[in-house]
Amino acid sequence: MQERKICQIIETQCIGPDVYKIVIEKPQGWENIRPGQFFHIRAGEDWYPLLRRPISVCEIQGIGISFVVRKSGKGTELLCSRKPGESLDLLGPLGNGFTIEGEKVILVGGGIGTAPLLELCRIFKDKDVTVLLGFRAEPYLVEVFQRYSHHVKVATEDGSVGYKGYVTTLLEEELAKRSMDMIYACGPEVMLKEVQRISRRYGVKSQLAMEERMACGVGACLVCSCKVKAGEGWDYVRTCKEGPVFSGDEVMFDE
Amino acid sequence: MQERKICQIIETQCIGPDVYKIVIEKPQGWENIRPGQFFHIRAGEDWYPLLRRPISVCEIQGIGISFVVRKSGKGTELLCSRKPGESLDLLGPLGNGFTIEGEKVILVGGGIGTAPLLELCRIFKDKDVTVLLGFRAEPYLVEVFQRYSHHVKVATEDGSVGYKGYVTTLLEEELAKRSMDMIYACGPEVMLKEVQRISRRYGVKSQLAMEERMACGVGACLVCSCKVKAGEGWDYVRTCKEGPVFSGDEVMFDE
Amino acid sequence: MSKIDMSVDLNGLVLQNPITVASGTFGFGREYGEYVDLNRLGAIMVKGLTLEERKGNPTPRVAETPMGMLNSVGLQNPGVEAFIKEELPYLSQFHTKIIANINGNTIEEYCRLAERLSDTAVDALELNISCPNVKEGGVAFGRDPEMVHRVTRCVRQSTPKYLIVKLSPNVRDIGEIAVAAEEGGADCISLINTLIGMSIDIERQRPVLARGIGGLSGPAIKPVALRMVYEAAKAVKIPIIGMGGIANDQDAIEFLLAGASAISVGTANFINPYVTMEIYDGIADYLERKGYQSVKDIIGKLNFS
Amino acid sequence: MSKIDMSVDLNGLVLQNPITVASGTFGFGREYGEYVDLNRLGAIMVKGLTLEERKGNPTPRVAETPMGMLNSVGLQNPGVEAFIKEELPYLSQFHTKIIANINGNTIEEYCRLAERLSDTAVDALELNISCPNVKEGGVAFGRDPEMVHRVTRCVRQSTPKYLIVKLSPNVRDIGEIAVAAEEGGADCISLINTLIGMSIDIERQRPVLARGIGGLSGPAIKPVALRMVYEAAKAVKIPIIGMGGIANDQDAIEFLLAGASAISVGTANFINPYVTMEIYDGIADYLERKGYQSVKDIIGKLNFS
Ligand SMILES: Cc1cc2nc3c(=O)[nH]c(=O)nc-3n(C[C@H](O)[C@H](O)[C@H](O)COP(=O)(O)OP(=O)(O)OC[C@H]3O[C@@H](n4cnc5c(N)ncnc54)[C@H](O)[C@@H]3O)c2cc1C
Ligand SMILES: Cc1cc2nc3c(=O)[nH]c(=O)nc-3n(C[C@H](O)[C@H](O)[C@H](O)COP(=O)(O)OP(=O)(O)OC[C@H]3O[C@@H](n4cnc5c(N)ncnc54)[C@H](O)[C@@H]3O)c2cc1C
Ligand SMILES: Cc1cc2nc3c(=O)[nH]c(=O)nc-3n(C[C@H](O)[C@H](O)[C@H](O)COP(=O)(O)O)c2cc1C
Ligand SMILES: Cc1cc2nc3c(=O)[nH]c(=O)nc-3n(C[C@H](O)[C@H](O)[C@H](O)COP(=O)(O)O)c2cc1C
Ligand code: FES
Ligand code: FES
Repeated sequence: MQERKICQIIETQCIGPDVYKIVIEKPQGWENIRPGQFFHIRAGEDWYPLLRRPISVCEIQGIGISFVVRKSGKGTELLCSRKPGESLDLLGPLGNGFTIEGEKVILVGGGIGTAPLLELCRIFKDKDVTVLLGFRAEPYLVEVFQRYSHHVKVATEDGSVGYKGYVTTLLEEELAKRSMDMIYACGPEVMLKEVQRISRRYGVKSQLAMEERMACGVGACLVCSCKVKAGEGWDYVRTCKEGPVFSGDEVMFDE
Repeated sequence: MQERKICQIIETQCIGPDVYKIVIEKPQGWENIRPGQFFHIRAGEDWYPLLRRPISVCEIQGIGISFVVRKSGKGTELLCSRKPGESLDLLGPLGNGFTIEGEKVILVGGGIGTAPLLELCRIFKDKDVTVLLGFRAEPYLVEVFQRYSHHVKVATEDGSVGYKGYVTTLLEEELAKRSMDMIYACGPEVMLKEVQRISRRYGVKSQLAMEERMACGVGACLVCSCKVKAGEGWDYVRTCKEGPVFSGDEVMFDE
Repeated sequence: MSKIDMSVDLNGLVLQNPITVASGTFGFGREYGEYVDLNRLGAIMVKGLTLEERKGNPTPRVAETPMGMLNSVGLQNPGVEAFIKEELPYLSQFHTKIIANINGNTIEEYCRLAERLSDTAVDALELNISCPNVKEGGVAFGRDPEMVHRVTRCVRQSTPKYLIVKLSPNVRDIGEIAVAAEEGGADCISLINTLIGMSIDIERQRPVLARGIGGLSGPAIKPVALRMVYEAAKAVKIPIIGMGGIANDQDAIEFLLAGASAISVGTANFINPYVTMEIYDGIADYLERKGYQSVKDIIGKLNFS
Repeated sequence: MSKIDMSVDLNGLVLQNPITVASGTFGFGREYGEYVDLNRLGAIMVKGLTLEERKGNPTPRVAETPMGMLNSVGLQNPGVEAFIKEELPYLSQFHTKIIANINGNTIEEYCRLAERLSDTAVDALELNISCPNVKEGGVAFGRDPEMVHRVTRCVRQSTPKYLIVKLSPNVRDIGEIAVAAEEGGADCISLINTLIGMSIDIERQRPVLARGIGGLSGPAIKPVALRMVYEAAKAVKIPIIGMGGIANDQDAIEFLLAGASAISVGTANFINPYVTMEIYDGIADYLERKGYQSVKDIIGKLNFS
């Protein structure tokens, strides 16, 4: 059930360069949150900044829901500065989330886009799950993924940890080695586009978690359109409602 | 020297109904603050709410400057919720402050307008200082005034403490008893108007601390005009610069 | 609280309460129907409709600004036929008025839309002559009094439905435009639509919105909207639906005092989906506290001496 | 940082840097002179002047709005003679340009003001045809292209001084007005003046401002101001001074990219008296980081594909 709830922050912790983990107390009524879904969060306690910020669920633990947020502007900075004991205004869970499908799956995350894959990884922990995580420099969340998967590989652009280069190169290597049932990906648009290309090339299905600027988050305002294939042509669908997870087949990236 | 400084809050305490005392660490450079002067304070840490709020100096203690603030809207609510350890952005000290003059003086404060008289009372503590404090209901700051004056009288509109009625009636009673060198007054406009009338009637000089909505606080924007006598006619002067303390002779209240 | 009469009569269109939701901010009601009981709203202005389906503008379509937002949706909508077939039956379940917001590129298109909706369940039409997000002329209609008069008159002749004309704030003199709509035969005026604004990404040295400019809404525009509602109310005799930045009961009461007979909530829904209900309660409390029997008692009751 | 050229040439009026302060928000310089080194500003637009002293409007003259403020000062000023005698000598000490903002009720008054200031030390005149706070006609001048053309031409003929025309945003088409000023002989255009707004005290059921309406300024109006600067810059060839809600270096850079050759800071001074210096440093940092040699390199450099 989607709802607006005021929840207590129980933990805020810096876990990487400008990256914070925020844990809130899970209130009653939010029992069926799926990975890939997001909450639309008020950054401050007042109406400024005005719009809510969409933040994906990172992990659902007994009494808490955790988010991992990267400071990238006024809203996320404020969010990351909120303290345990304060309350947070959340709307959600929103969007469709990932469809759990396949026995042999591969998770591809780029930067802050690694966070929304964690809960997914936990769900697949007893199956064959490979995790590829890409960062510009200093990685984060890696050890947590390692709890749920024995096959976690890291790529960094500066080569400081793991493979030096893009995470999509690792993906291509993996798929060249063995086939997979599903690729789950979340990260910057260039990465998702490359994942789409690779998934087509290797004929592996994919689910991509897309990002788009949002206002309402619930499907009413139509600002968050994502271009998808529709019959012969294309259509705009709502990232917040029909997405944010789309089948890699249907998403049409701009040239 | 007027300056913008970021100061540390060292204490916030509720001292009356919706009334808070906020103490900040007094930084270097603010050595000559006079009672009746005010600081122009940013309520929050960001630009919202936009304008600064003018708040009078209440007391200057060794290492601290204290303010007493009544919650009366968004800005003062935010201000009163600020916590020790947080920093406060202050511009000041601004305005002219009270002129210290006379051997036998009487201080008349109404509501939150009592606060700006405290430092003044301290300065007069070794002289003949009478303090009249008026409140709607529950009084505050009374014991602090009693530290500096043996003649503190309280009036409340509901009669819960002290004289039941207006503080200006007490003023009239005092002046009927004995003459004074100066009346210092701060409070709501109706009170100040009455103080002006009484001071004229008894031929006692007065200094009134006026309130007007402000933007810049430094004399540049001209929104804070106060009507004062000028020759045969009148003039608008700046409450923030020529005031907020005006001679009771010159202020012209609207009918 | 229950004794207060919250209904308003917009000269023929009776709303059970003065709280409506602004076109384009509430979809076709379904989404927010999960949060609020749609039966408790005075009216729902549905997403702007055009004759044919419109895909709208490329993304990004939204930018945040200080206490406001820019949008450049560009009237994405499934077209009037799809609305009638797929959305109207859902909306008709509720005893809340349904107001169809119609958008044309030509006077003829406006008239055809009005005709098409004439024998449907919609309770009123809102003529949007002020959308800043379509290139073909939406703006031009709304900025010139003569054009406003013409399009209103033509639509008036095309439909017996209650007719609201929605005004653009991007004009020289809102009173003049309001009069033009009144004289053209409008039953009611709604205002304001968004102001036109822009935002630039200094790193990429490009506008934040793909389309460059967009419509500014939200609390930031409230003072302008309130002033325009006040001016329009002085200029015309027909009722006014006021909007622009309304985010709480106090804002809504300001608009009623300024002369609006009803108000619309737009952007604030995005931040607080329950805001309309909170506004309802807040207005009722205010009326009770001030000793009024009916919300009608405060409409246009601004003292201005 | 020191290697970057911050000067701008407004077609004859050379400013040592593009940061100026908006008329009416900086008095005659004295007050903020205690906070910032006035020698470091590009120009100071002084408080609006009239022929005779004006006392201005009754109080309250200010209301806070969401990320904005309304003012209704009403051009309180000591009159042009007192300005020349008592304020100009102080301002002339600094090697910062002094721009006199002039305000008339009639074309003739504008011309007389311009003449009077012609052989003084002011570096330029800013013709304010857009003050929303005088009843007698200030607004009417600024909203009609023909009137803008006429008043500009007459003032042009009355003075050899560099002439800036300050535009009102309360118009239908800012481009049209900008062209009228250019064709009238303006050397430069400045915009925007305040939007007209209103705020109501619901307890007293009265406007917050004694005068009812006032001019809206501050961050809230930035998107509208930026859009108008962009449109004006496309419409005319003369340089533009952009303003409206600029509160930091990023805002200032947006205006430069949109086509302003200089910017003015108004309301933001009230919140942060050091803001102009912070904007200076921020622009310099940006230019350095992006590898520019001169601030001129980013003026109008918005990509819009
Ligand atoms: C479905 C979804 C899930 C997301 N999950 C996460 C997450 O788990 N952790 C995380 O750190 N970030 C996540 N993001 C991105 C996050 O929403 C943005 O970083 C954030 O909104 C930026 O706000 P800001 O105020 O810091 O930046 P500003 O640039 O100041 O924001 C200005 C406006 O643009 C919007 N905006 C800016 N960047 C983005 C962006 N990348 N995506 C969407 N809107 C943006 C903001 O919401 C705001 O309305 C997610 C985005 C989406 C769409
Ligand atoms: C020189 C001076 C000294 C003051 N000293 C004190 C003090 O020591 N303690 C204290 O509690 N209050 C003091 N005040 C009043 C205090 O400034 C206001 O209560 C406060 O600004 C209200 O802000 P708000 O956001 O809570 O109210 P809102 O009503 O939300 O404020 C809206 C706007 O109106 C202005 N405003 C509202 N009420 C007043 C008012 N009474 N005076 C001036 N501006 C107002 C605000 O500054 C703001 O710009 C003083 C005022 C002045 C002029
Ligand atoms: C995302 C969005 C879409 C809008 N679409 C329409 C529309 O289709 N038709 C219309 O008349 N107004 C449209 N508007 C304008 C609103 O109905 C309203 O007039 C405006 O947003 C001001 O109100 P607000 O500040 O409460 O949002 C839209 C506004 C927003 C924010
Ligand atoms: C208190 C105040 C007084 C103003 N007085 C004048 C004036 O005398 N002449 C003028 O041309 N503009 C005047 N303005 C408008 C400003 O110069 C500027 O155009 C406007 O405030 C927008 O900029 P801002 O948002 O940075 O303040 C005034 C603005 C304010 C806030
Ligand atoms: S954000 Fe409003 S429809 Fe998606
Ligand atoms: S507040 Fe600006 S002059 Fe007094």
